[in-house]
Amino acid sequence: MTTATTSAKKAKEADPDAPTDGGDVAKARPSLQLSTERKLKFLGDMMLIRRFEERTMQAYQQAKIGGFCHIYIGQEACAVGSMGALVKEDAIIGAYRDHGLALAKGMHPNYAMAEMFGKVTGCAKGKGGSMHFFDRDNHMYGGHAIVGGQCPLALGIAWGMQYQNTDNVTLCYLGDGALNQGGFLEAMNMAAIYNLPLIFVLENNGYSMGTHINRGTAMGNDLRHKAQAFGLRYAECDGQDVLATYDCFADQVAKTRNARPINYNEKTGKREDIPSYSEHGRTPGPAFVNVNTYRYQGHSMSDPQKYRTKDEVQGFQEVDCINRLVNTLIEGRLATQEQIDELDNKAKELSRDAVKFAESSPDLPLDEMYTDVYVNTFGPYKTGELPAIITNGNSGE
Amino acid sequence: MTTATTSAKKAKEADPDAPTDGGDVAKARPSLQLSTERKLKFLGDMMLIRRFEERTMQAYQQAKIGGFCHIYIGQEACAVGSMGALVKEDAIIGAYRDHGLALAKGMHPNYAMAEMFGKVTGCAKGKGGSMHFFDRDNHMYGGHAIVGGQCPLALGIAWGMQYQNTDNVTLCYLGDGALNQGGFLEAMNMAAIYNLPLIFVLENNGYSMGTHINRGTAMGNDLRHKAQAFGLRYAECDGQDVLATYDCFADQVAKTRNARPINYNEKTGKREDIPSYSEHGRTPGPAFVNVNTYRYQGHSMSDPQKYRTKDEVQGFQEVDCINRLVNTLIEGRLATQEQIDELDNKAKELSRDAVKFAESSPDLPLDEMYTDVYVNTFGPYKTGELPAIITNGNSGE
Amino acid sequence: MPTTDRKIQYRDALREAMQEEMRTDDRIFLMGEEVAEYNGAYKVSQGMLDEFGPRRIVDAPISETAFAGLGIGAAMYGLRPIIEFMSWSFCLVAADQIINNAPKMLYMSGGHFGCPIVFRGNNGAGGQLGSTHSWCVESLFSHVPGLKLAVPSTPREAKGLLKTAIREADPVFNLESERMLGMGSRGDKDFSRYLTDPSKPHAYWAPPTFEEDPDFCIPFGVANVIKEGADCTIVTAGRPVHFALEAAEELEKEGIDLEVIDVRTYRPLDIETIARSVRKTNYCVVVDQSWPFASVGSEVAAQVYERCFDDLDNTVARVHNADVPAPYNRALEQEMLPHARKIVEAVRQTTYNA
Amino acid sequence: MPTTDRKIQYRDALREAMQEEMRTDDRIFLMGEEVAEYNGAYKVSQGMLDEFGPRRIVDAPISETAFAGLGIGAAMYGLRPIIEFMSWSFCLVAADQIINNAPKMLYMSGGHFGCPIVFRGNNGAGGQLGSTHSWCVESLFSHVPGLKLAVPSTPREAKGLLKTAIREADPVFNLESERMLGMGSRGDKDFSRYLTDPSKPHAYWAPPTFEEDPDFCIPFGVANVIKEGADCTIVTAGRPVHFALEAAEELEKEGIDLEVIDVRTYRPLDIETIARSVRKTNYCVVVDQSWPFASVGSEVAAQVYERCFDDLDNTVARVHNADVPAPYNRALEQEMLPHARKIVEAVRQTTYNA
Ligand SMILES: Cc1ncc(C[n+]2csc(CCOP(=O)(O)OP(=O)(O)O)c2C)c(N)n1
Ligand SMILES: Cc1ncc(C[n+]2csc(CCOP(=O)(O)OP(=O)(O)O)c2C)c(N)n1
Ligand SMILES: [Mg+2]
Ligand SMILES: [Mg+2]
Repeated sequence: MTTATTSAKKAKEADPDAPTDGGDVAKARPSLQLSTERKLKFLGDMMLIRRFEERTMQAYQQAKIGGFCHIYIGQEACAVGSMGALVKEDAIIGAYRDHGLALAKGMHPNYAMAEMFGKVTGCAKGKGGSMHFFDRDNHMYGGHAIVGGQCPLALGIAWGMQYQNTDNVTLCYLGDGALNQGGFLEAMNMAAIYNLPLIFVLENNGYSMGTHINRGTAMGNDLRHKAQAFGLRYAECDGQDVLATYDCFADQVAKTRNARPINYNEKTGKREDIPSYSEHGRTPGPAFVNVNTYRYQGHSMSDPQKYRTKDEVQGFQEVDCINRLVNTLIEGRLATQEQIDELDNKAKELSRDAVKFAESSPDLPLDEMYTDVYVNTFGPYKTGELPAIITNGNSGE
Repeated sequence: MTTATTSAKKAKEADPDAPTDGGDVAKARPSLQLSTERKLKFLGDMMLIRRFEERTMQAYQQAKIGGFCHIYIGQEACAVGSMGALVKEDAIIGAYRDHGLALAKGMHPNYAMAEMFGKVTGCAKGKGGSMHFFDRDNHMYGGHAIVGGQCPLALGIAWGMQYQNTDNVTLCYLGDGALNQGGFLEAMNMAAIYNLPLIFVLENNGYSMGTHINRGTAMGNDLRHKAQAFGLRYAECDGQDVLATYDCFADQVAKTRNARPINYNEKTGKREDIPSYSEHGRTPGPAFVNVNTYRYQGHSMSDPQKYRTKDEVQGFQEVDCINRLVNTLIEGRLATQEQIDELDNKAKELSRDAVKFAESSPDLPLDEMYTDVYVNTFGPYKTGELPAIITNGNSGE
Repeated sequence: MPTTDRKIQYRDALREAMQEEMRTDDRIFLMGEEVAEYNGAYKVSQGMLDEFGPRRIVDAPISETAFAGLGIGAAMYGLRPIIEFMSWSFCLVAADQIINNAPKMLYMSGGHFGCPIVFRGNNGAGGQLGSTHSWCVESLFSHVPGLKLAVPSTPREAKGLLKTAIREADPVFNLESERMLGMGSRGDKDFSRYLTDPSKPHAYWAPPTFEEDPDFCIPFGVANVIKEGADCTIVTAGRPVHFALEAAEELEKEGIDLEVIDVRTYRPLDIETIARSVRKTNYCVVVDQSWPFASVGSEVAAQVYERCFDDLDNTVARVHNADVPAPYNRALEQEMLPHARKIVEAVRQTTYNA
Repeated sequence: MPTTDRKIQYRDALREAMQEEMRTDDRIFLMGEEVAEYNGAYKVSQGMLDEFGPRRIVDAPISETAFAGLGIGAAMYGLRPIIEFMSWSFCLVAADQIINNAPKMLYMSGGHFGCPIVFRGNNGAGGQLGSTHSWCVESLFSHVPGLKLAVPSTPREAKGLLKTAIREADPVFNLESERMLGMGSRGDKDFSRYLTDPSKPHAYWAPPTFEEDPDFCIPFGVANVIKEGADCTIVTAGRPVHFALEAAEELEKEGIDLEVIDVRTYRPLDIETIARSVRKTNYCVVVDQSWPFASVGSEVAAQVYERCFDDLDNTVARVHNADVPAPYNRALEQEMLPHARKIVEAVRQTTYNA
């Protein structure tokens, strides 16, 4: 796997359109234009995910959380950096490692924790659990637990955005294990032929459970070819550097927005020509972004991790995304240690409160068994109430 | 779509390993080494397919054949040229357009025609029909009617060949429509990671039903990238030139034979390293061969063909594979017109006889309904008799 | 409900349902293989590309997983997709999307995202297509909570049930029949004397036009007593409805008067109407075009026993597709189906007239 | 059959079956996600890579369609593949290969190619995995002719049925249970007093070793009367067998004596043994961990009615998984299952003891 530190360089070599240092500074590194406030927001968001996940592990060990539970620690910069380039109406969808995705998209941690506790105040009323977070108002279309299963769904969200003539984009997150699932590969092709406003975000942490990417994925060592096979734009970035990730996505999201049909002329409504494709993709059009990242914890809460060494894990922890941004801020004199501690304290507090909220929330009542099966009910089925996250406007209450 | 005449040139440009004209002649153009006898055999095989299919169409129009029926006319050189590079124990498997494949692999036309007539003497006793020809002794693993469905099966055949330490190869034929089916794409990856003795043979006739390849397939204009995405060797050839097709496959089959596991060391039985891949593929190892071809008839027997012009069809008929080989043989003074007429008459005779055989064969008896469901039977199920093609040793009786 | 004298084929009725709904609701689009430029592999969508343009009538590559999933995602987004499988036999490559995602999204998300989508296509054997191409999926899929499943039996039903499906807020599986696409508004045979008003067979077999009834939606979960009778209840749906009417004709000669019920939708199932009928006739034959084991036929039988245990004068007979993969050979394939002769024999046996 | 006093878990019994067969037949290989280097996501294949090496214990990428299909092709070629789905919930992406190809190959090819393959993996809910990960596939798949389907309920059954499956010439779906993998040779509770020889509970729950019986194959299609009783017949398989025994314990206190039948395989189904029991007890409760509609439960009920119509003193009661997608919440999920309390209530109602 490309180490995090070289991947940013690689990304630039790779993308012929990529801004060079000699060019327009703003275009080259959008992150240089970011206000300190935004950077601190990135830091706070990453810290929140980290602290939240620490609480999650604790609660899991106390058997307050059940099922499979996949921890996001180590990958925070991927969620925060990529979503930093979005507006609220842009959508995301992902796999089961979804806590960080939901929080980064704006879900109040209370609903996230309560969901894992199986409480009625959970984002999915306790019906979904750790792997199935949803947040309609923040355009978070779910965590999905069948590997690759979210990719076809992402097509549909992006399709809707294009169909309704909006300028929104969809980010579809997937793990490297999903690279070999037919649904993902079919979706790559379909994104290209309809030229959808869609970015496949590969959270490439190098392993699917115990399988190193190169053991399961041919050309895992050079993923550009997967994009080229389907005529999608390719980019890659150092997913342990939140600003580099942001830069990459600021660029790619801009190049994806307003992707319009190529299979017909929107004005005349007629197909005029048989389309052709380039291995460099199309702008505006869909993209495949390889985010090099790493998970510090095991695959799920029960993973002996014999497939990797402690050294390997430590190597990645040395370039930890949070530490790196802290250093950048301190060294650049953009923030004081106090400010940073305050952010971390805030993250800890929110996470602690989330546990309290979850603990003190009522359990999902048994008679919710037969709600939410059908909108138009019949027989034993009943209409369900909307989850608190919707009715209370994501206020954490 | 690449026209047939330019694709051979392209193929050479494409393959860095491809022999050049300046190199060893035999290696460069194995067809130059072919005896006249072999070339006449190619011609006779192509003629048999053509005449057989003419009879098939006739019988279909007379409602003696039912179901869907897909005619192979125009693609004869693909089957004959590619299988010309095989030995009998090498296996093939394909989609539903399988008449030409079965005949080229050596099935006696009687069993093929009888199958379509639903007779007990059919290769599958009339249980399979036009889309499901099987011939165990000739290592023909079936026509398969779910688009792309044969590709995972092909993995297993090649797997078996490798597992049993044979030096055989498997050819998996597929249409261009199958390029977008997840099962095919997954199989490409899996062929690469196990380094199987397998060639995916794309019978690229430019259309899946009414859909031009570029309307359904991103990068349909440059298919090399599909192979590169999975680290398979790529080659392409003019599928309306049987000798060029043979040359391509003689080369590719040789490079595929004896493909051995890369995920572990066969001698020590241990995994030693994490494998890596090259976009040029591996030798010996699996390949993806793009055979540019064309079908003269509609998709199936009921296709109004509004998606293409008569001119387009005629253009391809002008470089017809049978005429071209006839011209080569006559111009090179390798055969006389009489010899050629004789071959054609033989093909006509075999095809006419096949219809007679089919017509005079007994229908599949009703009590075969419950045979061949289970090998170890229970309840209503009974053990079936083997088909005549097996018991009579492909003798046409 | 207005009556009508129209002559209209099953395929045209399906098209009419889609057209009418698409004209009033821009959120609806139709996607599938060859639905647009080719005008439909079976001409169901003929002319729709011309009318609605390529934004709304969309050709898909042979990627059932991707386009079924696209539909589900689009439904979550707020659109109203109609996804055509050229045949339901081809949906198996997309099984995860259609039975793991579509029917469970509302539940799994705790109410965030519903999934108003229609999957439709040809269901059932009868065209000598062999075993992989001859699926009857009613039993496989009606097993799964969260979806609704309709099996229209005539042009009238085809239009009325599909319009309902398109307006539904829940995912609907619409199981059409290649063998019936060309069936006209009289059926293949003239069964008019069985109909409520035998002088107007079309009123029974043909749907009203948009002008006659713009909201001609046949509600789900309401079975149709297509022929009243005193002696034995036949419960079926889809193409076998016609087999049952043939059997009724045959048995009439022997003085046996069948009641034929078209359940229309297996999920929801209108067991009340069925039970009422069995309480009257005291005999029941279930006719199901799918395989016998763990099927809609076993379900209907089990529910009839449960509700009518004391009313039944004999066991419930079950007529199914033969429990074998579909053979290509024409005679075997025909024999495999739950055809009229099998129904006749089952009725005779059940009613002790054998 | 030799008896044994072994202590052995369900997961070890599965492994033992594979190991014994692999040692004597080189054509057998095991392929699946994480089966080799990781030693199995659930440790079923622990140590097998070490013993058999990477040629025969093979890690697959997350490409269920491709590796299920690979297995089928290899079976056609002449090998004896065991394909592990980490969970049967993940087999839906491979549905076309496993139900369209494997069970139909012999028929479609007119006898050219059989398909001796075992698909195996965890089946069933109970671990708070949510709706996409909690499939019980017995009803979906036993519908399809051409395959055989086993649902082992104890370590003994796990070994004996899997050995039979591996030696079978036909495709077998082996439905194991994550919730039972750690279950020992006594079960979670001590039901020994119900067993034929209560002094030797292990003889009942544990399989013999290879030395004791190298050919310990439990034949398909022979149901196991796991507890004899006079008052009411329970028909079930897999994990719910234990729910049924719990219910028996509970009802014993009320003087109701259950007969508990483990059908072992749904295809073939041993309806004779079931019918014989119902003719004795005159009451029947079917317990099925899948959804109710068009299920193995409805099939067993329908067949019991058909064969025992005059012997039944009441309708057949059916206890199923609740007809909803699986919720994550623990209490709801537990309530969803066909657990002992539901069985107890069903028996009381059915036998008029409510
Ligand atoms: C279709 C399917 N097959 C198998 C699984 C079991 N499974 C869950 S996660 C996982 C590994 C996925 O790894 P990756 O995509 O790299 O994501 P990561 O865990 O690294 O975030 C597997 C095999 C599944 N959920 N779905
Ligand atoms: C999974 C699946 N979807 C759809 C079909 C219907 N179908 C049969 S053939 C075909 C076109 C395939 O075209 P191509 O692969 O190019 O083969 P060709 O007919 O050109 O030989 C389609 C869509 C099918 N058989 N299987
Ligand atoms: Mg990963
Ligand atoms: Mg084609």
